[in-house]
Parts: sequence; structure tokens; C-alpha cells
Amino acid sequence: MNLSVNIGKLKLKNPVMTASGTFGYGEEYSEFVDLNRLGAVVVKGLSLTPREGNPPPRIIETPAGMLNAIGLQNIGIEVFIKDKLPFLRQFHTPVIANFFGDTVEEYSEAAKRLSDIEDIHGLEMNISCPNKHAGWIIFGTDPKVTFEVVSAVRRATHLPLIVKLSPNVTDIALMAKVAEDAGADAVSMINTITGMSIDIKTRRPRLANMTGGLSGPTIKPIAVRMVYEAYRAVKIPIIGMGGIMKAEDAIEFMLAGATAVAAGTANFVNPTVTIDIIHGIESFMKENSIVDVKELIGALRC
Amino acid sequence: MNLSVNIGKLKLKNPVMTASGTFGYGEEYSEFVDLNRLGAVVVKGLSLTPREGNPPPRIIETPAGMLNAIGLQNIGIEVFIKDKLPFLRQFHTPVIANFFGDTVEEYSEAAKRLSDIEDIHGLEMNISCPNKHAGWIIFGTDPKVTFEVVSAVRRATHLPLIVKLSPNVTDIALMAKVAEDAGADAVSMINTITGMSIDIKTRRPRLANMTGGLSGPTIKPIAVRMVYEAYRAVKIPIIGMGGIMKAEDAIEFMLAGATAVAAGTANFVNPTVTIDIIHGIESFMKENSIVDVKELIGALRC
Amino acid sequence: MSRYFRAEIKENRPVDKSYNILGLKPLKPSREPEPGQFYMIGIGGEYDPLLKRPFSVFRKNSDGFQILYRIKGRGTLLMRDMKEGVVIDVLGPLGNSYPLPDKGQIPLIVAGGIGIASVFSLAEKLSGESYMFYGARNRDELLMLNELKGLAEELFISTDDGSSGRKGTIADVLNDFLTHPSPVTQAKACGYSIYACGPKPMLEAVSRIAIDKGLNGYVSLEENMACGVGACLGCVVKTREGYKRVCKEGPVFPIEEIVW
Amino acid sequence: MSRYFRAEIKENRPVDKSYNILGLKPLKPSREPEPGQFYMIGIGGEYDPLLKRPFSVFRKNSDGFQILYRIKGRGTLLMRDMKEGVVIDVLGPLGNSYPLPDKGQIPLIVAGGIGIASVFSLAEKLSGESYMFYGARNRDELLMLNELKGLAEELFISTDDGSSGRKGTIADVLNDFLTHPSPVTQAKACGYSIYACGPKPMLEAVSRIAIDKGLNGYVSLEENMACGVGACLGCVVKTREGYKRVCKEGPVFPIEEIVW
Ligand SMILES: Cc1cc2nc3c(=O)[nH]c(=O)nc-3n(C[C@H](O)[C@H](O)[C@H](O)COP(=O)(O)OP(=O)(O)OC[C@H]3O[C@@H](n4cnc5c(N)ncnc54)[C@H](O)[C@@H]3O)c2cc1C
Ligand SMILES: Cc1cc2nc3c(=O)[nH]c(=O)nc-3n(C[C@H](O)[C@H](O)[C@H](O)COP(=O)(O)OP(=O)(O)OC[C@H]3O[C@@H](n4cnc5c(N)ncnc54)[C@H](O)[C@@H]3O)c2cc1C
Ligand SMILES: Cc1cc2nc3c(=O)[nH]c(=O)nc-3n(C[C@H](O)[C@H](O)[C@H](O)COP(=O)(O)O)c2cc1C
Ligand SMILES: Cc1cc2nc3c(=O)[nH]c(=O)nc-3n(C[C@H](O)[C@H](O)[C@H](O)COP(=O)(O)O)c2cc1C
Ligand code: FES
Ligand code: FES
Repeated sequence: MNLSVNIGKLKLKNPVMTASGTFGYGEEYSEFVDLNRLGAVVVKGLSLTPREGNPPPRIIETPAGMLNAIGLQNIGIEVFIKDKLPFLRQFHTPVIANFFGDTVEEYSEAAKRLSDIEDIHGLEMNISCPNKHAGWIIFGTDPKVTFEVVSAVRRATHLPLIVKLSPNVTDIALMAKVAEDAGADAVSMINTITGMSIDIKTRRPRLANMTGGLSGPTIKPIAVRMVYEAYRAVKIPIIGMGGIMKAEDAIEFMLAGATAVAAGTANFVNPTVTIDIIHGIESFMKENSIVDVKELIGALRC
Repeated sequence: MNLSVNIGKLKLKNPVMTASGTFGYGEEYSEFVDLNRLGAVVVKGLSLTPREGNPPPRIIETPAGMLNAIGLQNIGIEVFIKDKLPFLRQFHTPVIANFFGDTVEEYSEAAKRLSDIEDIHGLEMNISCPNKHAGWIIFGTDPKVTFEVVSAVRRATHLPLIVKLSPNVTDIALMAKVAEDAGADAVSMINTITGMSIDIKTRRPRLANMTGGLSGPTIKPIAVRMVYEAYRAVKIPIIGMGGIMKAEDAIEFMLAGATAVAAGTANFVNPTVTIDIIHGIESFMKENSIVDVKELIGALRC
Repeated sequence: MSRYFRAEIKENRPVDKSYNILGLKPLKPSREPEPGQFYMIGIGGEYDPLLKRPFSVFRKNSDGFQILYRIKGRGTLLMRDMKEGVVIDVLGPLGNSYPLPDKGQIPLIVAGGIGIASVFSLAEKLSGESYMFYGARNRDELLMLNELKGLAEELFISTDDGSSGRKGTIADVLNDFLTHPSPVTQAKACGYSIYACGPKPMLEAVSRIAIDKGLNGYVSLEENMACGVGACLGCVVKTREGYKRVCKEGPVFPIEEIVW
Repeated sequence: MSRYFRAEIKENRPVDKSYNILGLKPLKPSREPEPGQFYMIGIGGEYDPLLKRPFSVFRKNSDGFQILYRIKGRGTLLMRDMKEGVVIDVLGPLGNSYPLPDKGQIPLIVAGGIGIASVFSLAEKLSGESYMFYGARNRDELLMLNELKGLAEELFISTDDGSSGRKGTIADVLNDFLTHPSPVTQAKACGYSIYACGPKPMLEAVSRIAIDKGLNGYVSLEENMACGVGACLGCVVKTREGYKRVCKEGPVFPIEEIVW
């Protein structure tokens, strides 16, 4: 039985990864999960310099989901390399660094810096961030800007480059195509969907930041649809995520067109979920006499 | 205590309406709900000629929500006028006719026909429908097309015109503004969000139509955010909906900027939900010494 | 008498590994259900599961009524854990019911699997006049056999694996019965009227037999439902006159109407 | 010994209208909790509610441990209905714990409302050496008074409405105690160490008193949590060194660190 898949030139021993921002720097969950078992570890989004993030409350629960407004708090690339990467180096699992910037230049510089480091095996660029030079409009919602920033990062790195798409767009297939055209090796989707919740007693937003990103089972139907739309538009692999809670969900994403998948919010509910998903995919393959997990990719019947 | 609100020149005795497609033609729920109590009854979407709709399965449940692919099945405007409107005429509650077309011309014609009829008090145009003349791309996702179709309908009717916005867009505030500029008296939001679900055993989509519209509590955080964004962009009233299950939810939408609200999927879960919401708003106003429900509109504190 | 009411759970007991009987007592006067009608049953949880689940009325009793349900997915799994004394939301009785046979017609009741839940009360109502055909996957999935015995003039059984009754489908048994009618039935019959509830392939086979033999009859259909009252247009099936709603024009349809 | 385990509910009994004690027995060996640590408790429902809820360890017992919880929102409402024998998912013990007082220091334990749940086991551990200050809204919300009596050298009580103990806030009582120390405490004390858990305004008031009087001490904080293990950065509070995670660097923080 073969579970391995490829994301560009990056070979994963199985298609199950962690979603950025939900698995810390790997260490936090290492007492529950043997990191060697994972397809890849994707770490919390990094920027050139540390970020403080938003004031609390940063998370609230919603029906079958949650809103978060962490505000991209992170320790910065240098501290990550010095304090967190050595731990991850112990494992023979690819480390994918998720990163972002406020400007195209910051994106390139961050990509360059991360590419110099041994034992970072891939980059995932988060384009759901506001562009300082364009009135703080999100990089990932304007095809022209997306093309520009992805092209710039492409020039800055030789590592496999994954572009993490924002779902807050009219046409996700177009955005995936733009990323492909700009040189991405893969796209990952979906990032959180912007939402808001108001406390009617205080009349204030329940998140200090007003709005936050919706994740969890609640967004799965939207995420699956987007993966399906993108799959028909691009040739590069898709990493599917959004509400994956169990193996069945992961398989659903693969049938829709995902080459690999990531569990995000599910880690909070079940810290061993990634391993459970790997086991579940194996059982499913056995029961259905599937010898190569790649047979599932895009195998939806219409 | 005043609960009445205005949608253009239409006066509602309270802000609670029914969401199109979830309340049939009023008759279906009249044994559970005194229709005279409602702010308005919005009927299932109508077209010039009857539509057959999609093959079953048309609905499936998702976490805290549901996907539907009814495919706009309806009896057509003429049969509605002849067979369904007489029942609604018995009540002193405004009837709002939701309608759609495949072309700009069909939209205008439908609007014209409905405007000739006594006891239709307002029109809600559903622009989440594919445009036959533009490769079946949704009317409500391209600002230019939206402007064109709303302008045409505006010319065709003297009735209060509500434009029902699609949430499957990058910038809902822009779409609301376009509707306003084209002459809408109000916007309603949100329509369902496109989603998909796959049965991993059969590898087929669980809806015969592949994709469907997501509704219910699951979409509320997204809907509230969109109402809030639109509220800052337009002066015309907003009718808020998307996952309203109880009075607290309705109030949340009003604080975000909605002048009126509609319950949709909630009717399926609790057939008396509209009345429960009206009672709940009244209790909330009493407890908080609010004399006019309009005080709640956009009263979010930041 | 509102069709939307709260009801207390009086019993919720297994009748087999994956089948339970749920006894409900409406907390206010509610309408009498007719055979073939159904209820939408609310399952706890705040918003997940969200929708009510449709179940046929199985039997009326002194408290109110019972449903017989198969534990199938997450909703019915949660239902199995609902405790006596708990109060739930119920909508119903909904839909139409089985029309009674014309005078002199012999009613042939055909049930496949959990379809028995829907036709049981019809057999009761026909008080021993019907011939009943009941098929299931295996012996264990044949439910309520004792109760059924007195209910029909004759009871024919089949199982897919032959573990009880005839091996094969219940449609085959029905076909044989109609092809070689017994002298008794032949003598009595001013024709037959068929009442079938069960999985789609079985209903289709039964319908073909009925049409072949020129018999009239009815099938009770299932489709995913949201509202149960005809408002959402979610539960349609294809008929000769276009899509019809299972919850409103159905669940019972004349056999000749359905487009399979 | 994994900090993620399943546990059987041994008891779930009301101690007051809106407070329950939940007794849990881990189904496999689990780590011993220290006073101040907490658990993330899984609540049924498939995906709604989705997240686990954080609760302090209240007491250890022979089965495992107990938590004392206030029925507050929809999660704890559902928790109240969880029955004995049911098995749930638990993560913990998590976070840091109350550092013990330096030699000779008199521990002053300050609890506001449900804050008592967190400091109770600290008082037990300090076996009668502490002075305890416990405030609540009213007499009914003062929990576990009998159990508390033996636990501290002295127990001071206040209620907002004066229905029991002194009328006013427990911070005021603490302030009085520190302003007019009894001869006994004065004789004994090589200083005090404060341990406070309760609503934010109370913790802020206690912190101000501590800083005023130059005492060191600790507050246990709450913030909405998703992961409980430091991964999501959801539960931060503002400290002099930037945001820190309640679930990892806390929930117990030195008073001087917090920026209110
Ligand atoms: C008119 C009618 C009468 C019925 N009577 C009975 C009965 O007496 N006893 C019995 O055991 N079952 C009956 N069913 C089927 C029963 O409704 C489903 O088995 C049940 O809804 C499954 O719910 P679940 O959550 O366990 O399954 P899931 O598959 O998890 O349900 C997911 C969704 O699909 C819907 N669904 C799944 N299967 C069916 C189905 N076969 N029909 C309609 N909706 C379905 C559910 O209602 C739910 O919305 C009847 C169905 C209909 C339409
Ligand atoms: C470290 C720690 C220890 C705690 N110890 C106890 C204890 O021993 N006894 C006790 O009764 N309560 C304790 N709490 C508070 C308890 O977690 C909340 O009361 C509980 O989560 C409320 O859940 P709910 O679903 O009933 O409320 P809801 O308001 O419906 O919950 C909605 C969401 O907000 C979160 N939330 C709500 N209130 C709080 C809060 N005060 N702190 C953190 N998250 C919150 C919930 O976890 C949930 O995610 C503790 C909190 C923390 C952070
Ligand atoms: C608390 C939290 C923090 C996140 N941080 C990041 C981040 O730093 N970078 C990023 O690209 N995505 C981030 N995400 C998005 C997730 O990686 C993922 O795309 C999203 O949550 C959908 O998957 P899920 O439903 O499985 O959680 C974050 C999500 C959550 C819930
Ligand atoms: C079964 C169903 C049918 C619907 N039909 C229509 C329709 O005909 N026209 C329309 O504008 N919106 C239609 N809608 C969208 C609803 O009016 C509403 O905008 C949406 O469901 C979100 O609200 P809710 O979450 O309260 O259901 C339909 C929704 C559902 C669930
Ligand atoms: S279930 Fe809504 S129309 Fe039948
Ligand atoms: S709850 Fe996730 S970091 Fe504390």
C-alpha cells in the first residue's frame, strides 16, 4: 500500500499535514503525536520580525466552528530558526515554513531568508494578509497583486512553493490559476473565511479585533467546493483543508482533487487527530482495495 | 414600544420576515404561524414560466447547517397569482415576491408583471442566478452585470425593490453599493454560500446537482460580517439573514446594521421561529428599556 | 390541535441490534396519525444535527404513538441514547396515508426491511384481511414477527441469505403468489391492491410486477427532508406530472405515477 | 502517561443551583495535577459545541479528580446533563501551578466566586497554614464552606449583598487584614504571599493592594481557549514582556507581570 504523494519536488510519506497556526511549531503537540508519522509539519506563520498580534479575546466558538483573530502573532524568522527549528530537525518529516509580509519586498526577503536554512523543506506563503502599500487590501483577493507577490517570491526561493489561497474571493479557480501562472508548485486551500460575532449585551464585537477567521467543520462544504473548482483549473497539486476532523473528511477532499490534506482546528478538539486520519486512510484503502492513495485524487464521479 | 421599520416606502409592523424559499407561499406554515404577526412574507422565488428544478437528492445536512440544490423549482408567476396570492391576500401583512430570470429581459419582464398585481407590496430580486447570455455566470458576482440587471428592473417597477446579494463575492460592500447606485430601495443578504459534499463510498456528490447552497447557523458569522461591511457602504436599508435561529441572532444582525431580518432554515427546525423571534425582540427591548427597535440598527460599539 | 408539539419519551428500547422502538407521549392533544403518515422528530444537540428526522408512525398506543427506527447515521445514533422522560420536539402527523382497498379487493402488503414500520399500522387497520410479504437481509433483521402473525391472513417471509423464509427477494415471493394464486384467494378476489414500503430497488420491482399484472397499488417513498410540510421543495420525487413532494403529495403514491 | 485520555464520569452532582461537581476517573494512568493546573474537558455533541472547556482541578480523590464548575453557557449546560458512567475526552493537567510560599511566608489565599475551584487544592496542600479570603455575590454562591473550615488558619468571608460575612468585596477584606494585621500573624510573618483567583476586577484590585503593600503574589487568569497546549496563541494576556499564553506560561502569573 502506497501512501506517499508529491508536492512539487517534495515527497511526503503520506498526504496528512498540519495546518499552519494550529500546530504551533510542532513541539506543542509532540507529546501526543509522533511527528515522524506525519506527511509534513507546517508551522505557524512567520514574518521577518516578531509580531505582537491582536489583543484578547482572540477566539470564540461558533456553531460547529470557531473564529480566530490571532493577528499573526509570531516570534519572527530568526528566533524560529534559533529556538524552534532545532527541535523539528530531530524528525525525518519535512518542515514547511508558513510565512507572510506587509509588502511584496517583505515577502521576498522572508522567502529568501527561509530558503537559506537547511531543514526547511518547503515554503507556504499566506496571502490572506493586508498589503501595506495598497490601503491594507488583502494580497490574496486581487489577481494582479497575487500574481505580483507570488512571482516575486518565486524568484526568491528554490524551495517548493505553496501558495495558501484566501477563500474570501469570487473566483477561487482564477486565484489558483494565477498562483500557478506565477510559478507556485502547489496551492493550499482554504484559509479561514472572514466572520464576525457580536455580544448583544455589550453591543461589542466578541473578538477584540472585530472580525476573525472562521474555521472548523462549519466551513468544510465551502472548502470542498473550492478544492473541486480549483482542481479543474490548475495542474499543480492542491493541499486541501477546512474542517477536516477525520479520515472520511480527508478522503472527501482528495476525491474533490486534493493531493494532500491538512488538519487545523481538529487538533484542538483531538490532539491525535493527524495520526487518527492517517490510520483511517489506511483502513479505507484496505477495505476498498486501493493500493496507491493517489488513486483517490480527483476521483469524484459526476 | 415601537417595532415598526421601513424598507423604502414599505412599512413593516416589525422587522421579522421570512426568507425566500424556506416558507413556501406562506400557506405551508399558516397552521403554525399567524401570518398577520409577521413583518412581511417573502415567497419562494418566481420566474416568468414554471421551473422543474433539480433532481433529488436536493438537500443534505452539514454540521450546523444544510446544503440545498432546489434549482429554483417554482410554479411560475401566473400560477402564483392565480393559486397562491388569494390566500395571502387574506392577511394584512405585506407580501414580497422574490423573483429571478435567465436574462436581463426576463428579470425586467417578471418585475413588470409582478408590479401590475395588487397585493404584491414589494419585490426581492434574486441575483444569485446564472446569466444565460454570459456563459451562465452568476448575475450577482460581476459588478457591471449586477448594475445592468438591477437598473433594468428598477425601470420596470414602481414597487419597493430589494436586491438579494450573493455572498460568493470578494467584496460584498461593493456589491451593495452597486445595487444602491442602480436604484435598489434595499439590499437583502446573505443568500446561500456555494458548497459541496461528497459521499466517499460512492465517490459521488451527495447532491444530484453537485453543488448546493449552504444555509443555517453555520453561515451566521459570515453573514453578520457581510451585513456589517455593507452597512458602512450604503445608505439604503439592509435586510439581514443567514443562520438566524432566535431573537438574539436577529438582534445581532440589527446591531451589525440590518434594518430588518429574515429567518430561513430556522423555519424547518422550528416552524414557529418567526413568532418566537418577534416575542424575543420584544422581551429584549423591555429588559433593556429600548422604546424603538430602530435604536438597534447599526448600534454596534467598536 | 397543532401538529407541532412537544412529546415525552415513554420508552426507547432495542428490538434488535440496530433497531429501536421509541414511544412518545404528546404533551398536548395532537392529531391521530393514519397508516402511512410520518413525524419529523427533533434530536437534541444545539445545532448539530440541525434538521429533524422523518419517521413513519409505527403504532398508536394509549400514551400516544410509537416509531420503529433503524440506527443508521449520526441522527439515529443520538436518538438511541435519548432517555425516558426526556421531552423532544415533534412535527406531525405529516403527509398522506394509504388509501383503503376498494370493496372486495384483497390488500397485499409488501414490506422490505425497515419498511415494515410504515405498513404495520395499515395491517392492523385492515384487521387480518391482508396478505403480507415481508423481506429482510437476514433472520435477525426480521422484526416484530410475533406481533405480525395475527395481523395478516397469511404472512410470507423472505431473506436475502435464506436464514428465514424463502431465500431471495420479497418481490419474487409476491410475483409467485400472483402468478400461482391459491384457490382461496382466487375465489375471494375482486382484484388485489398492493401497498409497498421498503428500499427503492424493491419498490421498483414491486411496481413492475403490479404494472405487469395490471394491478393497482401504492408505494411509500423516502427522500431527504428539511421542512416536512411542503415548504422547502427538498423532498421531491419524479412523477408523470413532474416533481412531487414526498412530505406533502406523498409519502404514499399510486404506483403508476412514479417515474423510476 | 499521556495528558490526553478518556475518563469515566463517577459523579456529576449539584452543590448549588448553578454549580456542579464533576468527578472523573481516568481510564488509563494519568499525571497527578498540581494546584492551579487545569483540564480541557470534552463535551458531547458531534461538532456543536466544538471546543473543549477549561476547568481547574478542584480536588484529587481516590478515583482521579474532581472539577467544580459553574453552569454558565451552553457548554456547561450540556455538561450538567452528562450522566454517571459516560466516558469523555480529557486533556491535562495543563499549565503551570501555584508556586509554594517561601519559608516563613504566610500564604494568603483570595478567591472570588468560582475562583474557589482553583485555590481549594492549594489550601489543602498548605494544610491549614493559609489565611483564606473568599467572596461571592451572595450567601448561596458561597460554596464548600464546611470543607473550607478546616483548610485554613482563618477563613474570611464577604458577599456583595451582605447576606453572609462582611458586605463588600473580598479585596476590601484583604486590604483591612493587611492594614491591621493581628498580633498573631504579625508575630509569625516573614512576609506574605498572595494567591488569587476570581473575576478580573477582583484580581486587579488584589494586585493593586499587593503592589501597594510591596507583597509578592500570584493571580490565576482566564481567557478563551482553543487548544490548551500553547499551539493556537488564542489565550494570551498582556504582560510586561508582551502577550503570554494563559494555557502555557499561566494560568498562574506573578502579580507584577500582568498589565491590566
Ligand atoms: C416519510 C419517511 C418515513 C420514514 N420512516 C422511517 C421509519 O419508520 N423508520 C426508520 O428507521 N426510518 C424511516 N425513514 C428513514 C429515516 O428518516 C432515516 O433513516 C433517518 O433520517 C436517518 O437519519 P440519520 O441521522 O441516522 O442518518 P444520516 O444518514 O446521518 O442522515 C443525514 C441526513 O440524511 C437524511 N436521511 C438519511 N437517510 C434518509 C432516508 N432514508 N430518508 C430520508 N432522509 C434520510 C436524514 O434525515 C438527515 O437529514 C423514513 C424516511 C421518510 C422520508
Ligand atoms: C484556566 C481556566 C480554569 C478555569 N477553571 C474553572 C473552574 O474550575 N470552574 C468553572 O466553573 N469555570 C472555570 N473556568 C471558566 C470556564 O472555562 C468557563 O466558564 C466555561 O468554559 C464556560 O463554558 P460555556 O460553554 O458554559 O460558556 P459559553 O460562554 O457558552 O462558552 C463559549 C466559549 O467561551 C469560552 N469561555 C466562556 N467563558 C470563559 C471563561 N471564563 N474562561 C475561559 N473560556 C471561557 C468557552 O470555553 C467556550 O469556548 C476556567 C477557565 C480557565 C481559562
Ligand atoms: C488559531 C488559528 C491560527 C491560524 N494561523 C494561520 C497562520 O498563521 N497562517 C496561515 O496560513 N493560516 C493560519 N490559519 C488557517 C489554518 O491553517 C487553516 O487554513 C484554516 O483554519 C482552515 O482549516 P481548519 O478548518 O481545519 O482549521 C490559522 C487557523 C487557526 C484556527
Ligand atoms: C431550501 C432553500 C430554498 C431557498 N430558495 C431561495 C429562493 O428561491 N430565492 C432566494 O432568493 N433565496 C432562496 N434561499 C435562500 C434563503 O432565502 C436565505 O437567503 C438563506 O437560506 C440564508 O438564510 P438562513 O441561513 O436563515 O436559511 C433558499 C434557501 C433554502 C435553504
Ligand atoms: S421536506 Fe420540505 S418540501 Fe418536503
Ligand atoms: S489555548 Fe491555545 S495557546 Fe492557549
